[in-house]
Amino acid sequence: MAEPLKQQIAEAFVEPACETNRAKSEAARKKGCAKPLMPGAAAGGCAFDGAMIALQPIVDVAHLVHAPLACAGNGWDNRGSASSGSQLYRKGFTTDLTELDIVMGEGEKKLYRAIREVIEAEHPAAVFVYATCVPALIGDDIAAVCKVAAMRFGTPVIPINAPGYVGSKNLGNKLGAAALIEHVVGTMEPEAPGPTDINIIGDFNLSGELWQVTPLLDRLGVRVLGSVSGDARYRQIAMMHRARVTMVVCSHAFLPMARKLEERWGIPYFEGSFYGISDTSAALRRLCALLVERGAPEDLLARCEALIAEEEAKARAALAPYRARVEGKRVLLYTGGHKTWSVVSALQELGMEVVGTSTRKATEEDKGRVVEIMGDERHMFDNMAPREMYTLLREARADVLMSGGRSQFVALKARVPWVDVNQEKHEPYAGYVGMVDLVRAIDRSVNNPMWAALRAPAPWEAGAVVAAVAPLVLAAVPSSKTDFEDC
Amino acid sequence: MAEPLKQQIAEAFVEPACETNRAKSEAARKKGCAKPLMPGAAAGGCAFDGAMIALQPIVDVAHLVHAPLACAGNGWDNRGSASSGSQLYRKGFTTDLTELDIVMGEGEKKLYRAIREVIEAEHPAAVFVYATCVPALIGDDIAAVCKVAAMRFGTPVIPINAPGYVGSKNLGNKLGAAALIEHVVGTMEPEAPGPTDINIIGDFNLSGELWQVTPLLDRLGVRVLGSVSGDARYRQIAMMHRARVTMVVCSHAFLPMARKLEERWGIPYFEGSFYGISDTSAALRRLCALLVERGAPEDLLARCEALIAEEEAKARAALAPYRARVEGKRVLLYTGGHKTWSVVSALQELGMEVVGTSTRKATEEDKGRVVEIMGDERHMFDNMAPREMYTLLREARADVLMSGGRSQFVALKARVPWVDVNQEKHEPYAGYVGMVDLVRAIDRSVNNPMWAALRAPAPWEAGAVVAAVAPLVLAAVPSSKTDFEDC
Amino acid sequence: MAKLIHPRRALSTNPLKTSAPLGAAMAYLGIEGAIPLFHGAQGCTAFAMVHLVRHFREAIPLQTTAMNEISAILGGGEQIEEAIETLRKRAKPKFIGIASTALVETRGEDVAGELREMLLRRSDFAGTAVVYAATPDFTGGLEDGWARAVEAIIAALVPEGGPVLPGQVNLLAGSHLTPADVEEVAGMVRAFGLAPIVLPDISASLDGHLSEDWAGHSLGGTGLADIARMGRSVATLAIGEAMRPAAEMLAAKGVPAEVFGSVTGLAEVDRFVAALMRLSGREAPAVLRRDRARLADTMLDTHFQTGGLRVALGAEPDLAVSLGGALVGMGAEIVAVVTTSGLSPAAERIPAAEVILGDLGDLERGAEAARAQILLTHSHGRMMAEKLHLPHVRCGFPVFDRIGAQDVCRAGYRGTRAFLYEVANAMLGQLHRPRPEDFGASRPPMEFDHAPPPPASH
Amino acid sequence: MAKLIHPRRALSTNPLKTSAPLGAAMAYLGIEGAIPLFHGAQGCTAFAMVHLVRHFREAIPLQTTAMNEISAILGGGEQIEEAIETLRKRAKPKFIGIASTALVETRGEDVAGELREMLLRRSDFAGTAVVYAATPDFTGGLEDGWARAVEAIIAALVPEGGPVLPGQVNLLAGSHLTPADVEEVAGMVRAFGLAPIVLPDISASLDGHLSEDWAGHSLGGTGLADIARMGRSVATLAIGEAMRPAAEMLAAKGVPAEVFGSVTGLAEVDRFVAALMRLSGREAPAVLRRDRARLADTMLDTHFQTGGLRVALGAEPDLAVSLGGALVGMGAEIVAVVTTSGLSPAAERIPAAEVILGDLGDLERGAEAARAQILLTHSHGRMMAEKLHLPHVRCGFPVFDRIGAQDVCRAGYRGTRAFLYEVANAMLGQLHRPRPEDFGASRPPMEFDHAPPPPASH
Repeated sequence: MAEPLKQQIAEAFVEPACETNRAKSEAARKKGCAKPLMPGAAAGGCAFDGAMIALQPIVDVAHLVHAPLACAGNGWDNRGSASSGSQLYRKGFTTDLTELDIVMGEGEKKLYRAIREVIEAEHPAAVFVYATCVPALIGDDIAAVCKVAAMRFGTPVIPINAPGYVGSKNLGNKLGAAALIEHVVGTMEPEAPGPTDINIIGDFNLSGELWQVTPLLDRLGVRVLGSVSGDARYRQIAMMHRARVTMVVCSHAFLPMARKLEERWGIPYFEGSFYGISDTSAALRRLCALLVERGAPEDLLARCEALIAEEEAKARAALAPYRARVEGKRVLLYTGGHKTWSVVSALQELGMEVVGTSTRKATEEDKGRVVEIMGDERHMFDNMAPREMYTLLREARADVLMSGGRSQFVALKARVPWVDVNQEKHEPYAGYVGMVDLVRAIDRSVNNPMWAALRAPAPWEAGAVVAAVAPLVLAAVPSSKTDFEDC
Repeated sequence: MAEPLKQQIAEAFVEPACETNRAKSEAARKKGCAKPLMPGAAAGGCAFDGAMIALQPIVDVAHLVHAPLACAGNGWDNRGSASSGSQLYRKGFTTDLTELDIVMGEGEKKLYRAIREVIEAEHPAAVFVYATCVPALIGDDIAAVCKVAAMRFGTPVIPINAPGYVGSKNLGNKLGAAALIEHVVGTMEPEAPGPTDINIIGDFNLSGELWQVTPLLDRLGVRVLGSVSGDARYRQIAMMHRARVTMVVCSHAFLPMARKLEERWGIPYFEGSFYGISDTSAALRRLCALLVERGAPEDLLARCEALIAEEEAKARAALAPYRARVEGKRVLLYTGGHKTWSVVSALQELGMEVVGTSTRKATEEDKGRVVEIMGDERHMFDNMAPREMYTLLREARADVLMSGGRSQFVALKARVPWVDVNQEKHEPYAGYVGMVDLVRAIDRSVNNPMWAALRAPAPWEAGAVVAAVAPLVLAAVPSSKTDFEDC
Repeated sequence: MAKLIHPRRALSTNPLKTSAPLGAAMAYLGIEGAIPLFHGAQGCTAFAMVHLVRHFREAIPLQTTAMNEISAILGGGEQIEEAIETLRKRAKPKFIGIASTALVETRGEDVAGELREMLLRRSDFAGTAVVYAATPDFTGGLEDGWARAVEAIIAALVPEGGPVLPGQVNLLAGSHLTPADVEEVAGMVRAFGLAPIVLPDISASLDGHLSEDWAGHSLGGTGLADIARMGRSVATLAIGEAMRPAAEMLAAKGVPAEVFGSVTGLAEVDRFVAALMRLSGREAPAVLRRDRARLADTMLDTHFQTGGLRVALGAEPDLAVSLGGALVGMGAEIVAVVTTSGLSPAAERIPAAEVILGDLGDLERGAEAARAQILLTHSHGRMMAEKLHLPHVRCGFPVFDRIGAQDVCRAGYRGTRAFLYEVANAMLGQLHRPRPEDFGASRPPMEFDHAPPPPASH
Repeated sequence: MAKLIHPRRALSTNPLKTSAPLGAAMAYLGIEGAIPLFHGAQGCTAFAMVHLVRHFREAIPLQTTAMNEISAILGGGEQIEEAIETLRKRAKPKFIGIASTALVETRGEDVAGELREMLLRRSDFAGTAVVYAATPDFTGGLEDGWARAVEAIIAALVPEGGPVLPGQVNLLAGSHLTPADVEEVAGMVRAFGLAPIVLPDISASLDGHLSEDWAGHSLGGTGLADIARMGRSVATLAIGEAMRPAAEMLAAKGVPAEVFGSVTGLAEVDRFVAALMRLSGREAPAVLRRDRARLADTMLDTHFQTGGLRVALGAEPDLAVSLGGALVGMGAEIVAVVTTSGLSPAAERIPAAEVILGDLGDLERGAEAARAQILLTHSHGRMMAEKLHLPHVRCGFPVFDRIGAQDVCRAGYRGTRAFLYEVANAMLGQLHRPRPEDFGASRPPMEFDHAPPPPASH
């Protein structure tokens, strides 16, 4: 592994701003967050995957994967980040390294030519070049190629050095964000930076979730200047250093980036969430408070409160009709971070019972909050093996699983409703309106009559009963010569 | 049957302008054209069907069928007349007479209310009310209802009195056209009648055929004022009396209408066809000549010739590449009237051989023309029973059948290509460009490799041969221990 | 129980209904060597034939008694006799099924009586079975005509019962079943070792197959000898509420009957399978168990699309019950439904609050008002689908703007599975990418957009 | 013979190809009680798993040796051993199929040798069959990986032949066959009284079925005992050119083999049926004859849409030969075609003048230039279909934006019939009503238009 990459990785692991890390002892902290992977029992994406997830939603950039086919071929066009502008980010570009390229050591040359070709064909705002395992192994100097290409072709060419084998998806998120800080942020200036310009980091605008929130910001006069990476343009990354406040949305992995923005350009940041009514309100409050601290007009606070009052009332009114339909339903939550803690209180408010929550990826603070909301620790668990979860659900110890796609089929195969609250979901659940959509989705799922049909025994199984609406059996009446019309 | 209808029918049968009729003796002429139908061996639509076919393509009219369900329910939305404007004509309106309506004698009242409802809902240019068998049998006075409704609602309401049992589709065409003359033509005046305004009668703009021709007319400065009924508006029918010339396209049934236009308003007419290159040219020539006779500028003739020369050259150039592909193919033509005679010469010009043509619906003049084109009468036949045609085709005595939809499956089931040249076809074949489209369709059909596959015997049939590209059979080689990689 | 709504209007806009005689003709075509014969004016037949040809894409041997001005007044007994004579001469049918039309029924002739007398007189017609069903266009629709034809066949051709033939089962197939549906359901019966007599069996005649010769009558269908044995079956299984009267006629001959309102949907097919297990005394075969496990999986995969789906449905009662029921069972809501005929109790069993006995015009208004998301009806619905931007799953009769309607199977475990895929994929085919407008959000300032530079020179 | 075009460019835009290890994993999943294991970094497995899950909508038991910075340099023998140990403990698989990735093959380790030695040493692993295929991502695509896996299975698990087992036939199923295809083809073999051993049999594992329990390995698939008997079959029928090397391996063990480039299309299925007649010495059963007659009729009904149809096709070689061949046999023209791998002779047999070994970017350019009217490729093609306004028939892998890809059957008489309907209906779904503009015609003067009056008062 090249030296600079090693350094970057080490840096990513030593993360003072990471709340998990802060809670650790000095010694534990030095070991970093990486867990050793167990062959035959590992799950989850690699660092390259993480880098792609973080950056690929930047819409006007050509994302070029320097790799044999699998990395791009198996990995492109698989997420639902929405764009209001360029669709370039949805295209999959790769150098498709072949055996010949590798044997002949043609990797760097091919990359250089591919950069030229993609610039000529697409005129992108920039080219992001993703390093992967094989080029790293054969020692391609991607940074050097990018540098030469950028000079030669007059287009920014940014090396994203996160080959898969160096670590997890989470690490890849960090390495991707680090590349932005190193190569992009601060390279352009906005026309008219304003006192209410902000950065939003860690929202991917999945199915348009960002747009469930930006109308609220619009009404407050708050402008999203920089974004990583929902519906973001390259220029927005380049101008991030001029925002007044950074909000990190539901993502520990992006904290280092926010910290760098604070260190280098003095931009304060906070972590917040747009999932759930109270978290959305809290995020808006915090945002406005920080903006006022940084010079925005004082009345922003009052306007924010008015907006919150209005929107919360609207949302609660919209939620009311669903109470009777979801009340008493038992929810099993299985997802990382505070993404779903955010909705727990909202679900409880509607009379739903959260019977269990995973604490994977959760910080101590997260855990504390769960205890606070749920009363005790009994319902917290760390990882749950698929078979174990299947058994729990098959025994009907929960009415619905809310999780990411990975456990989808555990629930479905156990004949239990499943609501997607992760990155692959097809509905946006952010902000006040999103909360209503989420509850509507839960209602639609748990009250589908299909579940009862699926759980009923097959005709050949023990316990199969004659259906409630049995077909009428006409007794044979050979003696009664009913007078049927005889043509 | 009401007296006025009887009279109309009689009038329709006594048709001096009909060329078939002209050729008959006085006595034969008085018997009319109706053939007695044989129960169990009758085919074809009824008078109501014919009236609908003639008038339904008038686009901005509400076509209201006064009948039990079958007449409209089984008969609407089944033809491909195209509109450049209103889509109202594609809607099916009916009084849907029920047993109760009939028993209670509510037919007239229901019709009146239906007229009101359709006017209120659709604001049509006019309502055409079609009489059918049941109301005729129970004695509904449709004409009276229409009259009252028209006065009351301020919208023209035209009775089309052609109940199914009075006769054939052909008769219905005539009765429909007669209703236009009686109730519509002459009721409105064009803003600026011109010396090159014409009527086109009998083209239904199927799949846009009219539009294959109107660009030619546009280039000559000829305007289609009146049209029955392709892409026609009600106003165009009402203004027909101001045209200078009427062209009757491929339709004996519409001759009475043209004759009435001549008798009442002095508009000369001619029969012509836009199928085939030479017929298209002939029609344009005749049209321009008649217009000049009626006062159009003399130079129209020269411009017409120039246009014809240019378009014919273009068409022949476009046809040339198909010669090799269709040359020598034997065509069986099965359709009525001169619709297809028009294309015979064009097909022959491309080296195709017309091995037979039906003379159903053909006039003596038509027949004479066939003899002229084809050399003798040997290839003419009147009707051909499906089984007979099947046998002929199954024995491969023709390479392609060109006909209407009725014989489609005779050809297909005999594994012989079929080209639709009738009203249900999905491609327009009119004018010069249409001729190229037709030949392209023939090429596509006769040269489809599917036919050979279909005619080849099944694996279990006698004569089944091993396919040309047989799969490689590897001999079993138990002794030669080929050294396969063993991993 | 749905509330039946009879719209108070005189005008029908864009008919949903197809006429009863056409339904009878379709049922008759499910008999071997059959020619359906319309007793009416030539036009009725021509319209029906075009309709049938467009749907099945087959030559349809449908004939007419060709009533004219005179016979329409004086009665058409002679026309029938002449028609039978002609048909026998030309096409040698084994079976002629007569369906009356409005023209004849308006006069109220005793056609059935005349026919009986004529057949007695014309012993030379003995080689051809002739059946008559009263199917005036002004009463009911296709489904009713089909049912009347089946009843007429049973009345005329099934003698009183005799010794029971073990394993023989009558399968009365409703008009809402496609040829592929009939084949699937009959296949399920056979899978239990039972021998079904399917009446009518359009799976053998209207399935779309290329034969080696031309015939002027149906090729395939229920054999007359089989029909004659129906009184001796172990049981009658009737698919569709419209088949109930026919099932009752067979019950009167000694054959116990069960009516299945639907064989689409997991629970509905389970009920049918349970009956087959009872009748046969056998366990369900492995292939059926596998089919059920696959359907269950399909339900899991498709319920994301069907859950909460707002459906507009225009279909005859039995079809509406079958497809509507299957979708409601998957969490969909039938927000607008129009059916054709209130004669059948099935109309009230369509799973919706209100059912309109009306036309596509009613359905269009209802679908728009209720913000339906998908349309299920026959091909004539394509104009409203286009106008309301709804995906359109074609079902019922006629389907003329797609090919292979006769091969679409929505019955049994396998058919239900295909149907759920069809509906889910119709919805997936509509999905558009989210746009800021959808949320009332604005686009980022133009300033942020990248203006492509002129191509770099190198 | 098509001319193979290798585009001269460094950039691949919108990959058509799926990686070879994924293909191997898919093949391994067709073995009973199997867990595929990628020898590579964790990410390779995660990507492949997501891909497989999105297509099949099933939990996929795919595991990884989880190579890291250190093992990537030092070699991963230990990783494999540890992975097998863990998998055996946790999921009790009967079979572990290892596929290598680019990461491992770049170093060029002798994994096969190490594995052989390790398995000898670890006799406690004996209850689990372990197979290894070299499938570097940088060579070939899914089809090649699948083929290598099948070859590895045969090499490792099929002993030398013995006495022939009458009626037993090997059916080598190519990667281009869906589970439904495999079921259809195997059903045809069974219809002749033959007993096929299908390798691999994804119709029993990836068909989408709901089972009664959770398993960490494949449920269903080819049994290991069956595989062990493959050397004693009467014959091998290989579907797809990519299965030829595997067929040759079995031929070397004494089993004569036939390779069928395609089982889609009338002539192609006829050829397969003829082989079954020869092998079984039986006549074709009635149901198959009926299926053929139906297909013939479907050809008649659909040729109006397929004749002259300009097709853009993006698929792996065997799939391109199958679907492209069937369409060309129906009068269509493949005007733009891209395939993934030139390793198979099938690439040259795709019925087109030129075949590009490229990506969807190439296909998009080609389709636009050649004015294609329809697109056949996997789900990633949807963007180009949208851009070029082409109807898009989804085929191959992955299909993630429609449900039920595993249940789409395009093989055999029945599958071909469904495929032709699918293509014809895709075209019919596109038809727009003719407009005057289409012909360069003008609209009638406004003067003729009816201006609706205000509603009449009454």
